Amino acid sequence: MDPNRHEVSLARPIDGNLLRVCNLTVSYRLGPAYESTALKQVSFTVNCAEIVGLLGESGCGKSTTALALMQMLPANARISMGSIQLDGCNLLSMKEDRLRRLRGSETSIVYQDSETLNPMMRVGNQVMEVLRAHKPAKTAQMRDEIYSIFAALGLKDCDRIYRAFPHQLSGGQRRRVAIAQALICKPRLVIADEPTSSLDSEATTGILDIFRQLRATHNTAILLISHDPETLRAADRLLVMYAGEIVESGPLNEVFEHPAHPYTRALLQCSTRQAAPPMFGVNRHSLACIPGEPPDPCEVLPGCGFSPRCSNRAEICDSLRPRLFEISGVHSARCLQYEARE
Amino acid sequence: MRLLSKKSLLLMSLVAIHVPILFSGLFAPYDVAEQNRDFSFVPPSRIHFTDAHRTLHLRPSVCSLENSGFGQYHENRDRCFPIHFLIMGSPYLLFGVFKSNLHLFGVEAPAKIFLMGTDLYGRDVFSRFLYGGQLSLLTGILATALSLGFGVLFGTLAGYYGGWPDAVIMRIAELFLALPWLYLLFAVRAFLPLNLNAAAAFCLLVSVIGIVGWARPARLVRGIALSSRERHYVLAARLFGGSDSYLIRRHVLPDAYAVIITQAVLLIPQYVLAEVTLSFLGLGVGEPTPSWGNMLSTLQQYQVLVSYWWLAIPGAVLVPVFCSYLLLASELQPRRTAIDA
Amino acid sequence: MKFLVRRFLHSVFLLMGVSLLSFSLLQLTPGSFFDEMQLNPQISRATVSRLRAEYGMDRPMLQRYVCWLESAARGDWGLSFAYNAPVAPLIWARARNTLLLTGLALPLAWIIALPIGVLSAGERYRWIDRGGNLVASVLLVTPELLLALGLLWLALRTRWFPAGGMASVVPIKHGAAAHIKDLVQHLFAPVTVLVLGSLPVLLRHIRSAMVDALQTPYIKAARSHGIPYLRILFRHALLAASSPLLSLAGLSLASLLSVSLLVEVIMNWPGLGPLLLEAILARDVYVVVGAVMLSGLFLVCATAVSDVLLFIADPRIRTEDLA
Amino acid sequence: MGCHFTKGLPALLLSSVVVCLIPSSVSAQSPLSKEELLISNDPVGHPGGHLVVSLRSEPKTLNPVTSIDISSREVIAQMTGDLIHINRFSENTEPALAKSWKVSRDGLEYTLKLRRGLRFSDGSPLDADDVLFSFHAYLDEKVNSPQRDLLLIGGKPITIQRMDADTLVFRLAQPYAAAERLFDSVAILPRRLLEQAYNDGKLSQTWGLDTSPQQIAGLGPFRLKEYVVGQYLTLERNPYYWKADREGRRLPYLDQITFIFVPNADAEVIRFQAGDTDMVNRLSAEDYAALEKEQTAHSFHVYDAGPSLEYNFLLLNLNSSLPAQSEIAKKQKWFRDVKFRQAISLAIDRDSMIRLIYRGRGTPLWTPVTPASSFWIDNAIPHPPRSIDQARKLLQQAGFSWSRNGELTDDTGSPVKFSILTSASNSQRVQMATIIQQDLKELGVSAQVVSLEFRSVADRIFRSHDYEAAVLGLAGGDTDPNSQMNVWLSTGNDHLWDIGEAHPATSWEAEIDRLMEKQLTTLKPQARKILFDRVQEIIAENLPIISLVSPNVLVGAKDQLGNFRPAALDPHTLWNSQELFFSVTVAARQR
Repeated sequence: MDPNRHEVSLARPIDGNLLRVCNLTVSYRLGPAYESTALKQVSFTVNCAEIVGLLGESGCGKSTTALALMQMLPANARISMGSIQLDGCNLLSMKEDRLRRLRGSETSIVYQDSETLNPMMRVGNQVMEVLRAHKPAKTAQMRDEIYSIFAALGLKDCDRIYRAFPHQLSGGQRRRVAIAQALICKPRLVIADEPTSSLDSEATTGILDIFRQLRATHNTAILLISHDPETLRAADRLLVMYAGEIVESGPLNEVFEHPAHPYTRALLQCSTRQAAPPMFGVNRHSLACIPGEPPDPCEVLPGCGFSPRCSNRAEICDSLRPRLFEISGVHSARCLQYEARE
Repeated sequence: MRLLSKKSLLLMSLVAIHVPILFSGLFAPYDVAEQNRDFSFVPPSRIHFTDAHRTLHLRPSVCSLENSGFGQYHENRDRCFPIHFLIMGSPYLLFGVFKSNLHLFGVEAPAKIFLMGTDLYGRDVFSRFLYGGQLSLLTGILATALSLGFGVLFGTLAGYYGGWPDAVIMRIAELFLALPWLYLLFAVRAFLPLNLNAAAAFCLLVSVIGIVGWARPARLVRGIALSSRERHYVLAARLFGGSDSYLIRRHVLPDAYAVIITQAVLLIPQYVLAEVTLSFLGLGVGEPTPSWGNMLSTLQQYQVLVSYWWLAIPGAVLVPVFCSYLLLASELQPRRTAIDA
Repeated sequence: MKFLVRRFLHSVFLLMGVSLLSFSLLQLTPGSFFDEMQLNPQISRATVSRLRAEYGMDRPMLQRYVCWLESAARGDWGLSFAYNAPVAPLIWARARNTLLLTGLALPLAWIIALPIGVLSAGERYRWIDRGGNLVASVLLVTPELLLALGLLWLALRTRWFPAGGMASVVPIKHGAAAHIKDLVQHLFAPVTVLVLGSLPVLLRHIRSAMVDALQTPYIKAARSHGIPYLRILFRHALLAASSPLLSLAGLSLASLLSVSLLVEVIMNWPGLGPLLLEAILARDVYVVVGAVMLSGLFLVCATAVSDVLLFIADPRIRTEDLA
Repeated sequence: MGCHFTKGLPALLLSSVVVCLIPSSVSAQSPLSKEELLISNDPVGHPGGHLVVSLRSEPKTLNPVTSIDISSREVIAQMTGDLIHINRFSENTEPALAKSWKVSRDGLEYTLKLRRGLRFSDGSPLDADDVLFSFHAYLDEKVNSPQRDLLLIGGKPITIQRMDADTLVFRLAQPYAAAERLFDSVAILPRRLLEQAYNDGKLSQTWGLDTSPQQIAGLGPFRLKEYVVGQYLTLERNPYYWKADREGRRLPYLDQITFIFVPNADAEVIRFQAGDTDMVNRLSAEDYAALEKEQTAHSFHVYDAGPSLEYNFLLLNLNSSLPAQSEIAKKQKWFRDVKFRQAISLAIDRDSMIRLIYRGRGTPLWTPVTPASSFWIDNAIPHPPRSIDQARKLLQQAGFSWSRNGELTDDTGSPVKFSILTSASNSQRVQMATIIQQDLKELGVSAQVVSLEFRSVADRIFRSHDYEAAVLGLAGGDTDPNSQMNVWLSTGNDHLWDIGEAHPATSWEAEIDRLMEKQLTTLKPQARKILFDRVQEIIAENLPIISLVSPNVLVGAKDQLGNFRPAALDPHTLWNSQELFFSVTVAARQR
């Protein structure tokens, strides 16, 4: 990969860009002289009051993106290239203390993991801890604030929940408390990493509604990360990620209706097939609807990463790496089939 | 890259210590029991590269000692004896099997070389240190293996099955923790037949310490087994029909791995030191067989510690040896690297 | 309530076991208190056997045990052969001193070990971790005996603190303050040895418990919520690591008690240690059994306290039991 | 079944009653007759001062009737007086509470005259009834006093008759040489304080450590002041003590003695070096050497008081009670051969033991009698020097031979191997065993040192006889051979090499029995010495125990301590505590 070859940035300078990620490259050291590249020159932007969806199957680098944005990558990860700018400030050159003050107050994260609450502390206190770290006030005042956010998140019986320990709550309640932690300081950017995984559909819709509301009331920008296209219906714009690269980006409707990249197409097909009720007689077992497996992140292949699995693969695909090609002003895809068109 | 070199550095230093201990017959210049009663408490020999006329020689030499009153010696610089390498000396058995009389270094007859000085009887401390290491390390490892073996066995049984096995095992463990093992040792030592080979008697004794010591690791392992039993993946594996032995082998024990390693690392030096304590009470391995324990126990006589500093050299050597053990073990501990999805 | 009853029954079982085991171990150990008299050329065999009979040592062990159990239940722990006096006051007078020593050393060791252990878990592989690890390793392989003798040597050379004992012999100025100062000076050396002796094990366990706690998803989540670093370490992670540490606290008292036996002998501290050692060597059966029972009792109390703390600290256990 | 655990309680109640009685009874005393003080000839000192001494273990009791352990006896010795005393320095008897005594011509009757007007440390007077009471207590079978056996002569107790207020007659069942030495250390008890307890059968439980000072009274130079559990015990000057110096000042000079309990030898030396204690008893040779270097810098001095009564020896198991097929019995075949024992004795390097273990401060021995018994030792006993050649010759004569690799084998061809048992707590004896083991290697004998804790050793030697050889030490309390009767008589308790034999197993043992019995009833010292010399000859020849070495008495004391004269007999340092004093400057500073 030629590091000097800067790709055409999708993120055209628009005033009011809240987050701008440029050529972000992250690799993990797995052993001596053994590295795997998780993100390859990823670039995108998130504007104020925008919900951006990030779609991709597991292992494609979604969570790494989320962690990189929070500057919470594990110790063996290394950002070898690129920049992350929040409001024009580069997060990568920021001191740890300033980053800490940023986390939770300016940007916050909701994890996919269901065990993000300390089992030894009361739930209310854990939310209060976040508030105390960023906006300390009188305890009673903070408690009122927490009660109101609980109410806003649809948690009934706030008093009981406030005093409860995590193991006394249901999965949905726990998730809501985790979201309350993320939202309590009214951050400008919320990164939601699979916020609805392992929840039933009712809870899922509830939580997605909350995100929409949040955007409407507080102008909060949200980066919604999921492997499930259905979850991302709440988004305005969609980024599709495959093997550490953004392979397609564009407004939600356009991408859903006219997917440009063969991977997106396959992914959406799986999803619709899955969503289809069994009475259509379609085999619901076809979980592995995209044949093959994603490439080994430790190997550097000369061609397109998706080519081995691609249904309309050309010979050139194995030897040439595609760039992001603009399809329309806001829609672009990383596939060689558009090269001819250009 | 740095990690690798550090680990190999530690390994190299441990090898450097263990090779002479394993091949102590070759490395030790003298027999461990050989007494030189005219050379009691001789300080470490000075090694000279010059002779009395200040002429430089490539071959190092030691000078003969002359006794001037108790514990006072002076070197006779006119009588220097070169150090020979790979010299024939007193016979010994390598690994207890191969007969040999080859020594790595030594000096000719009237002179003696004492790298770490001599003890009360004029025995070479360096030779005793090497031979003593065989016994001490063996007993330390043996006792650790025993107590950990029992501890892990009973701990997992108690933690995994819960219920009455748990109750019974843990009550007995508490009993063992509460009891001072001192007089158990008195009882056992006093009952052993006197004609038992000294090293064998001591190994037996250490086995007793090891067996008595099972309670602490058992408690720790039980705690882990208890929580690991509740983990989702273990429950899932059980639902899939995993047998108990499979679950314990594949899930519970790997969970306890870190604790077991930590315990082993803590226990080995502790049991070697248990030998020191026993020797302090005079219940260690009998004279003239050397062990680090009975060599260090002379240090515990205050005046010896103050007057004959060289007897502390083996003790001082032990500290870095054990430290490198501990450091190596903490390097070996599984470092959970989070690789996200 | 059921919990308490069960605990109590455990303790009774434990103490019974301890006493029976110490009785039978002493029975197994050859020699008896009256053997030393035999070495005295002026005492005849008949006198010795009369004495044995007077103390009931000629009866079978089980009979003596039952008899002892009976009177122990009434609070009479038997008679010391050597002191010719009831065991209970004999032991209690010394146990107080041991408790003073360990009662001071235990919290002190924890106060020192906790921040270092927590910080070295937080700053893994940094200087504080490496430094702590090195110090712990060195202390771990240094026998308490050598530590004690080293301190005595220091006391002798510098005269900064007394070389053993519990109080000055030559009368000091009257007044509580002077006496307390004297006591503190004498406490310095033995407490230091005990603290240094128990530090490495505490450090290692605290560190490994904290490392485990710091790797849990909820601590990561707390960090990403921007909660200050030290607050995460000392509140969130420490709370999460509290259950293994509380069990360790109970265990650490047990090991401290056994180490203090040795330290008391070397440092000349008038506690249970010298008494027990002397009694074991002299086969003064009831003193041994009494002292072992008492240390068993301390242990029972310590584990009970740590269990109760565990019960209070861990909401998962607490709420389950209440529900 | 009878349980014996409640013994202590009634005794406590009883003694508190006695307390209430004291003040009235003291004030009711009639004026006493004139005191007959003993005038000491030693240099005059200065009054005052506080002496601090260390004790290796805590005293167990303050009761002179039941005490056995050394620490208790050392403390009690300061608090009590005896009728006739052995001067620890001259080793001769001297008048104490008895100002004189007469022996009847047949040696069966001792008439003692008490000093008049003496008082116990609580101020109450001493008379013949107290002496009578004391001896009854010691001799009472129910009290189980360890002193009782001492007072049995020919198996029968001494009888005592009170002639008048200060004359007593002691009658012996048979003649007993130097019977006046028996009175040493038999403490005279105050009848008034103890009679009630004695009548109740509680005498052995009285005067424990928890007794208050008012309830204890004695005739020693000091009396109890304070006992702090596990830490120290303080005695104060007895104002009624019955000795005075040449200037007529009543002794003792010191105001107080404090015994601090220091449980090990290292700590004892450290406390002495640190200046915490004024005196140190029983120094090891290493400690002596180390302190010797420091004595100019610090204000203390170390003393070598010459040979002690302790004798260390190698014991070979000659017990006749062992079953013939046992492993040990096979080895006894070698041990029973006198040539084998002589060869071993010849092979042992006693000089090295003295040099290495005692730093030259000891004496090699060929019989158990040490030079400390200057009168009794037989100087004609040969001292054969170490000779491996000689030893080999003897072994050859006894039918032993050497295998090709140098191992000694007996006539059946089995190699000569045995273990040497020692007590682990005595490092010097372990060292002796280690040296012997190496010495025997030169004879081709492979010996192995096994160190066990003391009671286990005692159990094997005295009860189970399950040992092959052992290094042991014994220390007589007195130079007189009578104190060693139990060792030499074949029926004795401490007839170590063959305990509990009904008849002497060998002719030479029979001869020792005869000689020892005879010297016991012989009254003339010179005649006794001739008999005892013969005993030493037999022992040196037959070597039932192979004597090794005897250490010197090594002690230390502060420079300012006056009249400090360490003695070979126990207690080495405090035997003349009443005359010890601090030079003026120190005494003044301590006040």
